[in-house]
Amino acid sequence: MNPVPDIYRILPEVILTLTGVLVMVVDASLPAPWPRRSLGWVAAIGTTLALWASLGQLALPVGTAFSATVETSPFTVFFHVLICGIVLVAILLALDTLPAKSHHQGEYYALVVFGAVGMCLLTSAVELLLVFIALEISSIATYVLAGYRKDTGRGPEAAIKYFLLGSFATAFLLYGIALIFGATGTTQVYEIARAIPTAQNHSLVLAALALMLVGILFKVSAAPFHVWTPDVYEGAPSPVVALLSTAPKAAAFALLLRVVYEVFPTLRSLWSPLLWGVAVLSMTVGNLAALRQQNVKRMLAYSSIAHAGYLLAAFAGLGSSGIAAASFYIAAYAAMNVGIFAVVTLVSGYEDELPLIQDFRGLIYRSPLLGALLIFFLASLVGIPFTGGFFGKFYSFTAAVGGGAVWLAIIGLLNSGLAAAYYLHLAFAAAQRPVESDGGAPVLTPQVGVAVGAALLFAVAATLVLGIVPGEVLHAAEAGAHTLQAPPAAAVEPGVMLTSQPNP
Amino acid sequence: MNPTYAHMLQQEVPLAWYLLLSAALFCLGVLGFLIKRNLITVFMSIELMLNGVNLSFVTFAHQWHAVKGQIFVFFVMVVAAAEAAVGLAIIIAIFRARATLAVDRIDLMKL
Amino acid sequence: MNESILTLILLVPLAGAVLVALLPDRGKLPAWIALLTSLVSFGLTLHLPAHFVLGQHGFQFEINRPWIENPAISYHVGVDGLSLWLVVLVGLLAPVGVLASWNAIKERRKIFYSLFLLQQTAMFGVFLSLDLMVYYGFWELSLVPMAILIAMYGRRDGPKAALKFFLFTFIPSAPLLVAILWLYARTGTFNFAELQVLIATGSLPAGPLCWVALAFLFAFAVKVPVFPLHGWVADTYSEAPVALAMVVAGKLGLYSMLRFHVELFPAQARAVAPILVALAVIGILYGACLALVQRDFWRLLAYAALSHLSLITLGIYGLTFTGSDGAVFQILSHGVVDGALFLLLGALYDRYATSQIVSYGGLAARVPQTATLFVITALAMIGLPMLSGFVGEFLILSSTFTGVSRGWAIAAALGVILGAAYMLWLVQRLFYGPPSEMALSKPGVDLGLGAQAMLWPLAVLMLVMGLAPSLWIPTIENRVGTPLVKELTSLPDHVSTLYSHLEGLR
Amino acid sequence: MTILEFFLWSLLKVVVVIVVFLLGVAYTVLLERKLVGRIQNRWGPSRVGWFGILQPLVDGAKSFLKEDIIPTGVYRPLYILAPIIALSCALISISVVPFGDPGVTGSGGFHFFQIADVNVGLLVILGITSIGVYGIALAGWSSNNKYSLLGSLRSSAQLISYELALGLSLVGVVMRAGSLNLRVIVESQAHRGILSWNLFGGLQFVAFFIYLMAAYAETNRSPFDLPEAESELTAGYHTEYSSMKFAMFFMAEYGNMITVGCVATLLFLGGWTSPFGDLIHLPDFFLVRALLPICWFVFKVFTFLFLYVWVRGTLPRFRYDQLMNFGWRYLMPLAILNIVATSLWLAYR
Amino acid sequence: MHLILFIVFAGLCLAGAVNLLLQSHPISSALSLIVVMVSLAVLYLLLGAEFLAAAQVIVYAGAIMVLFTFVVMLLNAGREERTRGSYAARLVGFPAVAVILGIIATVILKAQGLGSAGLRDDITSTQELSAVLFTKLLLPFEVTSVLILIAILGAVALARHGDGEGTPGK
Repeated sequence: MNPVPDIYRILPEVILTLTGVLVMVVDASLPAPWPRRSLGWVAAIGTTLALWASLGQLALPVGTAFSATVETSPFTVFFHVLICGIVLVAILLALDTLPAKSHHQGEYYALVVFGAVGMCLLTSAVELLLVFIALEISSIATYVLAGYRKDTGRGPEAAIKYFLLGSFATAFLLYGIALIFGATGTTQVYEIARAIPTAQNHSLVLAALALMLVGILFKVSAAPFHVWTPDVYEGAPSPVVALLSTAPKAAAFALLLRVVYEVFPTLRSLWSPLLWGVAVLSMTVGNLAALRQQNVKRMLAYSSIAHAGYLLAAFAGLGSSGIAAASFYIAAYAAMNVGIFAVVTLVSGYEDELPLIQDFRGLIYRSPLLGALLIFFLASLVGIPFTGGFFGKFYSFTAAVGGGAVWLAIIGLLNSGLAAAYYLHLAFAAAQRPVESDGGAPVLTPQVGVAVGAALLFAVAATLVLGIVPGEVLHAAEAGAHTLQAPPAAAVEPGVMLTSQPNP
Repeated sequence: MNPTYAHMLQQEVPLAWYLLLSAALFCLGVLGFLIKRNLITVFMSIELMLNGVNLSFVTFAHQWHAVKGQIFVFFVMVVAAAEAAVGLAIIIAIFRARATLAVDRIDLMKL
Repeated sequence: MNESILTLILLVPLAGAVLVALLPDRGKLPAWIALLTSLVSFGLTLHLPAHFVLGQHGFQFEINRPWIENPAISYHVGVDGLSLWLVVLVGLLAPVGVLASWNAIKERRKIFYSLFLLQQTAMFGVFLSLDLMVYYGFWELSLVPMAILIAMYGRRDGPKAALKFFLFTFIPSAPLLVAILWLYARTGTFNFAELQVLIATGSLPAGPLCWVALAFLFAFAVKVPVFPLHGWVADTYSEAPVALAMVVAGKLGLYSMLRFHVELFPAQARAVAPILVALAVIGILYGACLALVQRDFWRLLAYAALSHLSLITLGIYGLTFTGSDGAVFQILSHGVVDGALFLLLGALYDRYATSQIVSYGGLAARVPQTATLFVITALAMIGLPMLSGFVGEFLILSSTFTGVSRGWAIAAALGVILGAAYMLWLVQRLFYGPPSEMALSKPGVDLGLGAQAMLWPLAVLMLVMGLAPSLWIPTIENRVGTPLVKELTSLPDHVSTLYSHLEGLR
Repeated sequence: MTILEFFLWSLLKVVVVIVVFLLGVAYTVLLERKLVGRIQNRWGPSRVGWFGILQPLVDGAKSFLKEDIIPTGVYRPLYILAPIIALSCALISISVVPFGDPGVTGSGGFHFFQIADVNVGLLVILGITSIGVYGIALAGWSSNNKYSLLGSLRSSAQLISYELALGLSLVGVVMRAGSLNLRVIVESQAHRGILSWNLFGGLQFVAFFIYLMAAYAETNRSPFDLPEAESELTAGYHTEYSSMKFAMFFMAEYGNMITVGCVATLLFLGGWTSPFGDLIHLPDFFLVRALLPICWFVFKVFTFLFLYVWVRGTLPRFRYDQLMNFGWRYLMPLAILNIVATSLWLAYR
Repeated sequence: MHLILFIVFAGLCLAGAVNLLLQSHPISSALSLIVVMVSLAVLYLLLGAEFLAAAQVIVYAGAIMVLFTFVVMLLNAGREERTRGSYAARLVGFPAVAVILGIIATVILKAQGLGSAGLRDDITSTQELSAVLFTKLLLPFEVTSVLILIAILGAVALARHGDGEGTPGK
């Protein structure tokens, strides 16, 4: 029997849910004209508690709960902490950047927190049913958030594109799950993994793998399943993009890791070249497209596609090195991407008043702090040493080289050289002396409030820590990788198995 | 059941047929997603895909005598309902902002 | 002290950078802090030659601490004769650079000095690190402050030049990283010394190793730059703030070639040496010719640098013992001379706000100090005996003549003569002849006290280096790679004669 | 019993039930007109036949013989389809209702008093009712008339909203019976007569109240008859309909009322069982065993219909926002509370 | 019997699905989809999934599709226009879909031991279903509440008018 009460294994999710409900209820019961901003602090505190609770889960023995539907292991804790961290930063960011007069703030925070529930669960679910529901929770939350600027026309447009393509992808994932269920008779991850080698219909398993990969790759916006990304990033409000370009992606990557390394480890020869191709395609397409963007958010959207490519390179790594590298990369990517979108939010404004690269001209003269931060995060995205981005790429490509994919590493690094071009285009635009005669257009000087300051501080600190002393985080990622590799033997009591042999 | 008319009920249908039907529905859904030009019908195509998948689940549940498959379908329905609520809300928001539902007119953001 | 001195050298400018970044941007405060920091770090670098043990093989002041467990990156730093004086040179140029920007940088001083000090750290890091990953880290890091500052303070189109500079040097470092990773995947270490032994003992497959060496070389060659890869130089030199340009010029790439190509992959280096020698000679001539026809003195300086750096490359890839001695010495000399030139031209540019040579003329009477110093520096650069440029050039040319090929040596010497031509012509056009309109219209303000305080010592240094190279040469020879290089070529007689002559100068 | 016999018997059942059901519909209309007349202190129909007893037949003949107008500009296929959907849904849902004691069976376990005994009978009724929405929605939309459209929009929204409360109100009953089978649900309240009815003994009066409210709304009946509020929308979704098509909507509405009454009877009022339960032992004649339950059932249903009419004659109409608020803010939470309370109670017992 | 029912309803299903694609009016498409869904419910019944069949009708046909038609009516969406984009999509779409279908069909036809379904198969009772649902799959069930909550919240947030807008629509 499991000595750990089941509830401990989902404690962070429970805390987040309660926070969300609290925010929602308070929001509904406050009279309309009252400001909702303080609800953001409630959400932030709740997220912090959840983060703390996930850290506390490290003390639990690795194992599953709720009839082997959810797992706690260093792997899940790693992603829980990551996601909670991202969400915390996103909330702090929103606190200062959401329009003050908005009556939607309460809903916003509730959605963010509820979305976090889904993302967290997604990383710890070991039952595909739960995976599916968690994925939907996080997706629906982000669909809505993406369309939060309703009055511009772009907001709903982003939302509908995200929504339709996201649901489309979900259908593929679901079909994959159906087929794997058909091949093995179960949807529990460990049971599937055990059943696959002896599965009667191997071709069903292959089809299932392909379909599930399509679904997940859509979610992580890897080429050729990336078409939604630029439009969504452009149309969604920047604070939301900070969230949705990182947290759901992190969760989806966790799912991808789980699927390929835990469900289909025996089919490595199949998915590895597939992901190789997707990785190369993603980075190349992402970078080439980003080169010609004038809109900062679109550019960063393509850059995030490219980063998905670099990240996928880690999947060429053998065994736990690949998992650890991928996990680490996600953390590094999240830190810098949240950071850069925080800066973009402040500079461009919630309504995207200054969306173009040329609008960023002379930023460092207008606001030295923001300019410097922008350049710092861009440097990290480029992969300059002593920033998180460097070690992310480093581990990813080390894993790839270790797994024998030298060409992948070379293509990847050349790509990151190419990527430097557009990142630096923006960075140097920001560093450039501003044009004196601006035609009298009022240039906003962004104010950095306490909450945003904290958010930026977190992002900078995380990026630097990951770049200078990545040891600890890498340790955590490796510990997670090891637990992901070895499925607990007694995940399910054999007596309770509800599946039986197929019809003769 | 009365044995006298039981023989008429003997004829069985191979499950593969159900699966083929499900695949066909799924693919028609994909096709619809690609060729339909109205946001609502595109969304309907997705629902069609989900329905195709559901049929697969039920069929496999029958094959394995595993209730899980059916429960999965149940959850898919719930999720589809939730998606429909949100999706249609988004569509209404789009319509308010742009006064059109034509996919090709939803093009504020293009290269 | 000896254990932690290298760490201190690395940390002081970094701490200065952080301090500048944190304190408010008020008046000259950042500049003062930067000056103080750079002086302190210069002082610290002087500790190295003072306590360097001659004749002791291997690295000194070495620290090797594990940093990251997997992959096994360790904080491994140390100096030998090769890097010792380069570190001092960087230390020396730092306060000079700060002073050079004292008045030139008028806005956003905080960012400027902070990045300047960061650049300082990165350069120290490159010269000191003996772990390939740490080295790579500093190597890449050294790009960033430079690029940003070019973008911020570029004279005309900063961002474009910065982008060019960055991409030219960043993209080649991609294969470099892959090569490093490949080495690590094969050997499990990033440690320079261990890798050197492993490669020398032939425990790695030769075929891929050849590619790895090429990847290393490619990255360095762009940074130096070697002839066909010099596209970024002219723009960078004409856009970069004076302080940055003088600090950076060429040193990193040349050092890396010596340390991480010739010393690490001797066999592979020997294989490609002929090509590089050829490219170097072409570079010398090409640079000199282009320098002759430039109208903008920054660009002239850039092509002159190309020519000189190619000469040093020639010295390195001659793969003779003397040649590499000369190369190292020439790096030092070029650092000082180029620095001084940048300062002087920067001063002119500050006064007259143009870099068109045509606009100048007849300034000697108006700014006598500047003219004098410029002439001294130009002569040092040309390689006039008794000045610093001579020793290195002579060592390189003679070793090439004897050890490599007479034809190449003669061609290279031709380049040196061309060098004299464009430098002297530049002096003539700037300072002599009839005064130009501009020279007449603007008040001739000569060098300030600060500038003099910088330049005279540099001039003296040029003289000392020319007169007593033996102060430096023994230390330079005391380098890790020496025995390996020695095996490649035995010293020809007359070179050793010259050598003893130089010894005698001591 | 051969398969052929089975089909024939089933067909017979279907025909009989439909005929009776339609007659029931017709006389419900009459009942309503008479009752409302009385409530408003007038006679109601009284000319055709004795006390107007033939009035429904005449009405039927009239609508059958009137000219069937299809206005220009309607979306024809749907315009024609809509009343068919509405009526067939109303008719189909009666098929799973057990209206007599199913203990009385023919050979081979053939049920006489229920067309189909489905395990999830309750869900079937709910499902078919929910399909019925299309009839109204499509009618309004295809008519190409603003009043119709508004009426049908209102109606659809109302139906969707109250379906939730309706479904939730039934959960308590289902929990008590432990089955979705209507027969089983009735049998679970058979033994102690009125005391074991869900309404009283089962302590489901709150659920019954919710069900009642939701049922009124579901059938678009007063006080929730906004979709056809004459004063605002002419006649709502069937403004453009005439003659037989109109009659079909009419029949569908009253059919739904009867179905709703049947469900209420089955779920809350003990179905065909006698209110005295086992207290009174009846003579064990076949006829008594077969017919008396049917009588009880019909009596209960008509009681329920009486309530309908009574409410219609008494209460004023809601405003639309009040309607929505009532459904979402009061009935829904109340239904959920009821579920919680019932489950607690069941767990406690 | 089973065979006949299967053929009839599978045919209806396919016809509905194809009609969904062919119809240019959203409401006709919606009705076709309803046909598909109801036929699917019958197929579920044939496969012994009684509860699901009912749920399919109630949830899909009765709730989701009502919502769809409701929105179509509300927005009065007209016929869709055929545009260049759609032809391009067809050009890519048809082959791609054919490939997917081909692959899946091959996989299914190659699969062994799939068995068959007849009228005499067991019907999964609601009890069995709920026994698993509330024990083994309790957590997913509970988590669904968050899903629904978020859907409600999202729909409300989206459907409400924006902050700046005092007047509905534009």
